[in-house]
Amino acid sequence: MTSHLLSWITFTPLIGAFVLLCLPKRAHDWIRWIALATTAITAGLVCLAFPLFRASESGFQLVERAMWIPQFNIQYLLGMDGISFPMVFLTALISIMACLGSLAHIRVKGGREKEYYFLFLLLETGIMGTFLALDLFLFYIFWEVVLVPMYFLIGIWGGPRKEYAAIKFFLYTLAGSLFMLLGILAVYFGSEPRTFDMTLLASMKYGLVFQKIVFLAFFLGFAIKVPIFPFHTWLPDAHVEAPTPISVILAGVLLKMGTYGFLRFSYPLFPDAARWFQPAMGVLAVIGIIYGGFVALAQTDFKKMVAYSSVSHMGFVLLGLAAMNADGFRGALLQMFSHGTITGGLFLLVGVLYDRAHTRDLNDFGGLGEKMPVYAGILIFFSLASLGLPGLSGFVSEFLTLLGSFQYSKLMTGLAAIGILLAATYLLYMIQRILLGKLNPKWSSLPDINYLELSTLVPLMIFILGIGLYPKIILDYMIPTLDGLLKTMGGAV
Amino acid sequence: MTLIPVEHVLIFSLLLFAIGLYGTLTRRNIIGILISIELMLNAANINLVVFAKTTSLSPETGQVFAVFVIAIAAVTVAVGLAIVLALYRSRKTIFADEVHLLKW
Amino acid sequence: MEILTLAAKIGAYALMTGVLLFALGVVALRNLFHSALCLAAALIGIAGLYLFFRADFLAAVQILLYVGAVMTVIIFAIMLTEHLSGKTTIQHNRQSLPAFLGIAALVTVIAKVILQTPWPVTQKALGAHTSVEGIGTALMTVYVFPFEVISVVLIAALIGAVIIAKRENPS
Amino acid sequence: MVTADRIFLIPLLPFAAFVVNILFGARFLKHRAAWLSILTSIAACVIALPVCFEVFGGARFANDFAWLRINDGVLRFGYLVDPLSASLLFMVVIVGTLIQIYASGYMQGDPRYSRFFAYVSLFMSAMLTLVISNNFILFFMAWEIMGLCSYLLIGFYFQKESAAKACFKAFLTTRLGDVGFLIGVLMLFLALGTFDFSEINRALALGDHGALPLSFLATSAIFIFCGTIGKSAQFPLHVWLPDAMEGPTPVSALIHAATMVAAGVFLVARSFTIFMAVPETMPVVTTIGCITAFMAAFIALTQTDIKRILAYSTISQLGYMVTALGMQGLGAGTFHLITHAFFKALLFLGAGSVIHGTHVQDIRQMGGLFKKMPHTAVTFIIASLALAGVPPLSGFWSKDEILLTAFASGHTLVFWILLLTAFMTAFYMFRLVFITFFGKARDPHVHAHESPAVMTLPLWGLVLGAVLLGIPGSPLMHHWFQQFLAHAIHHPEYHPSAFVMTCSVIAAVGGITLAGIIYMKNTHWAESIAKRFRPLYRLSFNKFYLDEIYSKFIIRPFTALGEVLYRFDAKVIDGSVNGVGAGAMWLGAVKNWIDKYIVDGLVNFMGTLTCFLNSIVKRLQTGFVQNYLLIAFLGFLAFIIWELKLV
Repeated sequence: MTSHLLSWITFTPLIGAFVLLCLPKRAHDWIRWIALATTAITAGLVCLAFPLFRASESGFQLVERAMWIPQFNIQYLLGMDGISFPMVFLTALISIMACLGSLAHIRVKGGREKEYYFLFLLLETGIMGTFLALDLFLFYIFWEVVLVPMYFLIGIWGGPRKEYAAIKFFLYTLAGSLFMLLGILAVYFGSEPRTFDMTLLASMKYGLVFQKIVFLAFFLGFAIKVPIFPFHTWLPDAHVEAPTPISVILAGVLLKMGTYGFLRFSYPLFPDAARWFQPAMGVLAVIGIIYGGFVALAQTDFKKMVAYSSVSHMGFVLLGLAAMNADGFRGALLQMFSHGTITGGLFLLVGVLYDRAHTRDLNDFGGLGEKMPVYAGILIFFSLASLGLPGLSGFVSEFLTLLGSFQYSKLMTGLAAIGILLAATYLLYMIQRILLGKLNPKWSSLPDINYLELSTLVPLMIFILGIGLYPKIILDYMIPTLDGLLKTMGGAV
Repeated sequence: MTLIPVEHVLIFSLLLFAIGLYGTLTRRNIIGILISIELMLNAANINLVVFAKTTSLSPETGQVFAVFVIAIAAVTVAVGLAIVLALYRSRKTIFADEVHLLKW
Repeated sequence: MEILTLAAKIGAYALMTGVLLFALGVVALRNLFHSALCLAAALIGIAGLYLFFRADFLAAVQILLYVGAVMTVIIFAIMLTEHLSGKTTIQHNRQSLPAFLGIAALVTVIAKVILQTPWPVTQKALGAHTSVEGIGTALMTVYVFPFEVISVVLIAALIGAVIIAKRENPS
Repeated sequence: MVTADRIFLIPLLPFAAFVVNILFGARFLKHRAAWLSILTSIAACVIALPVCFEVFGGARFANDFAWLRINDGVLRFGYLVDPLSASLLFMVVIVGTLIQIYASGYMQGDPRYSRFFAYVSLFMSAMLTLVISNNFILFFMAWEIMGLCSYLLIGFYFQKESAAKACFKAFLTTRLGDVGFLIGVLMLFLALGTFDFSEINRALALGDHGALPLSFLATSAIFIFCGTIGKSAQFPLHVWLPDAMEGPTPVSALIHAATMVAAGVFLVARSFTIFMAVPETMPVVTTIGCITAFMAAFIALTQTDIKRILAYSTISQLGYMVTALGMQGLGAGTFHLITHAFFKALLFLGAGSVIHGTHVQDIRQMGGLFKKMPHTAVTFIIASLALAGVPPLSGFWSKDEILLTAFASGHTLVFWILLLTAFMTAFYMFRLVFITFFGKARDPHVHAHESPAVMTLPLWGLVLGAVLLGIPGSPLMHHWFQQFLAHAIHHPEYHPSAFVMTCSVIAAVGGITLAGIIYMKNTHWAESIAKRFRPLYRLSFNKFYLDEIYSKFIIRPFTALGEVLYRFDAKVIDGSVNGVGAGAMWLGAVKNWIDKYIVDGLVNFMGTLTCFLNSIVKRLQTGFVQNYLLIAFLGFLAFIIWELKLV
């Protein structure tokens, strides 16, 4: 099992999905438990990677290589390094939490659990594959595999405007990935000998013009996924309409695929173009941070507010990437992880409230801190983590990002700091409207958070707190790889 | 030991087949059709046995295939009759020309 | 010897003629029950022919399987649907004539082919003995795969027949 | 190392109390929660006080561990107990413990009793961490967590709309300063390549300003000072502190008088070498401090809420300290910080006792409480005297040091402003004292009673500090405290001046006397003065209209921008996306027409043709099995005949 660990990690959810297909539709309990067990087993497999993964090395490890389509030199090539390991771990973690969240939520939504969990597990396979594939062609396939279950998960189990949101999400991302496909083909035909192998492609040199064009093509694909400022409008719709666990996956993991793409492909393949586009990326990042913050401030819909806060926070990731120095990269990767856990938790909390009150209108609440003290505590915890309170993981990543970007551009960092302030504003404003003040008598009978919901949140809290108090544990896994990447880009570590 | 010419046997089996085919094509009763099919199968069996002896193959080959055909014949009858019964139960008829739901 | 041979020859031709007559009976008789009986007779005749060809095992199988099992089933089915096989109803459809013409053409053509073909075999070969052991060996070695497939088909047909013929639940 | 490592326990013990209380407090501990917090706090005292005395004797403790890799270096977290942090540590553990004991009585019967002590323990933990932290990042982390505790405790009675608004305002306002602080720290890192206090001090002492120009360092210092402006409620970000009085009174005493707000001053003291390295930043600090000190004292003159008066007094005194630091008076500023913590905490606790006894906060409803609440009244008056600067109480010595610094360093204007402020301080404090404790009871519904011993004993404990703590910094001990601090960082020292002392005493006694005359003898004078100086009165009463100005010119445009951008997002950006969609739909419609009439026409024709042919061929489909069989047979026959070339 350990010799093909990455394949097992990638395809265990798929096996689970097919096991689900063989079950009768009515066996709800079996379906739920098998889905949960599958995500748990996948997470267990990811944990198996810890002793095998040598954190101090920068190259790809646990590589699996097999020829797939020899005519085009397409390989089945999986590998893990300090960039993908945290992401894979995050995926496993968030998947379990989302699956646990689904246990209560999808039952409420009424049925079709078999299809739901099947698509859910398929989605997990797609994401895992995206994070582990080192062959561009394989990467593209996994990238698209993610799209399809997501479309159905939003379109079938979503809110009132689910069809619109699902189609918008699908078309947006598909448009982006088409550009990416063009880029991939360009790289393929530009390589000698022709290959999709990322490890070989990274060592090739391309002309600057070629680099710029292909970088732009990749950029569109990734930027839509992140999402970066002008391409972000699918996000609020998709997040708001998607069922809670799917919003969690969307915000927690899916967005990271975009920024992961930058780190994995755009930067090592086109270092010169990356440097050329550096100011543009920085500007877009800062716009995203401030713009997302302001728009989040104007929201009255809880979920939409969290969605826009994602735009703002992912802006920090981009800012760290744009800084192109050691601290920036570390901050960006750590921010990817911590945003995954924090925003995932926030969406779960939105779901908890929505399941009880059936509304998400912030102005409709008030004084819930009295009725739901545990919920209030957890909501405050996640909000504080999101606004970057020191001692929680969001601070460390934002601090490192700012430290990195400050070495690149003082102005941009200063503007991004406004984003921190905005985050505090909209999050506290949200807390004030939901938890504080007089209790709206309409909600006087809301029950507090239950143990199932608590079980989805507590592990996330442990990670947020753990990383916030002692970030070295996770950063030690990331740093060698990121430094290696920086070296290949020709920068000083 | 026997000394009848192969041609004669073949002509015999041809006639048997023809009779079976006529029955298959003309009998209205589905059981009748099935019976006629049995005739045709037997004609084929005779040919298998005879041909096996006239070629360089080992003579067992023909008989083995004949056994297979018999087995398939049993299958045909079993399933066919089951269909007949089901048909009879649902439509109260076993005449092939009265069952024409798929007509234009 | 000569006489014996002649007798055997005559017997063989008589058997063939008989089989053909019974076969005609199968096709032509109005009463389905009678035609089933005719079929049984024809099958027994064919079994006799197998003996004549020195295919003893096949003859035995013919008798056991066809006459014993298949015929029983057919007669059961006939009895279950008896009132439809009465004498009053027309037992042949309207395409007798084209069928007859086509078949006649077929017979002509094939017979011509048969008679024109130079059969390479000595007449002796027809009488060559085949052992049951040989058949068994062939079934279990060379033809073991078709043999197994046949058994699977048989099982499937058995289950299928049961399910098709089963009375629907009144649910 | 053994002595060193127990220092880690100082902040960790209260943190443990926080964890236990927040997880199990409500369900298992209930009223015992207070004991847990108090015990850990006392334990921290027991560990910290010997350490402090060792430091007072000349020792110095430091220890650290790697926390994070930044750039190519390592950020190490740990503690640094030097003279500056030892003095703060001394103050925090004592004041903190006394206030917690008081709070266990004050909060009696509150449904969220354990939650309260959990928060307080977390605060203690953060404050202790901040005091002994050895670098700016750990400092900032503790700083922010204190901000969080402040937020949670201000909003402790969150059912009250005003409390909910106040905690929001407090957090955001301080956060504004914190962002500046963070930027300043980042700039500092860029200039000097380290966050560590000792390393920064060492580098700057050697005159090493890093690779970047000095102005960069100066900007960084100003940004760091933003943190002070936010946290220590300096002008123009002081508006949150009066609102913060919505929290329970012990919280106001602990966080918003003695410790957290003083942390801002501590920040300036901590980064004093930076300010010394770029002296051109000093006037900024002095100006801000001076404006704050005067303005807050002026506002305090007319307030009627007992806690708000004290809050403005706190702001004013913090301004004092900042002014002192701005004039390079590290010793003076820190000295006042320590003494102020004791008597201001005492004042707040006294006010809390009054509120506890009367259940009102408006001083106009009080009166004649001296007889009903003797312990409270006596301690409160002692503290007021200390604040007013009456010798030989601690406030006199520390305030005198600041005035001396201003006078001797040549900041004459500052000196007079501070003196005026001192006069106003004495006046408004005794206005409060006279109205509250003397005269007749004004409101018949108020039935005052003395607070229980668990509340009055800490008051007396603090009185000790308020009376005695002035000695170590006074000329009586030859400014031992200032010289002790000066060990660490060089700063100018001045000889005591009789003129300054006289002025100070006159201002204090004058203020008290005037208050006595107006509020004891001729109460109607207050009215007529207010009428005479109407604009000034209203300016003071309405707090210089700053809240209104902020609301109109900052908050509203801010939220409006949010709205506008949201509409922009929905209409323009999303609109353009939908526009592309609509365009595609229109193209689709055009194509649809072509399809319908041209392509479809062809297709329909084909269809008709097929139907016609079909009507002929379909006759074959008889639905009659044997028919098909016959046809198949005939076809086969034809095939054979053709194949055998018989035709």
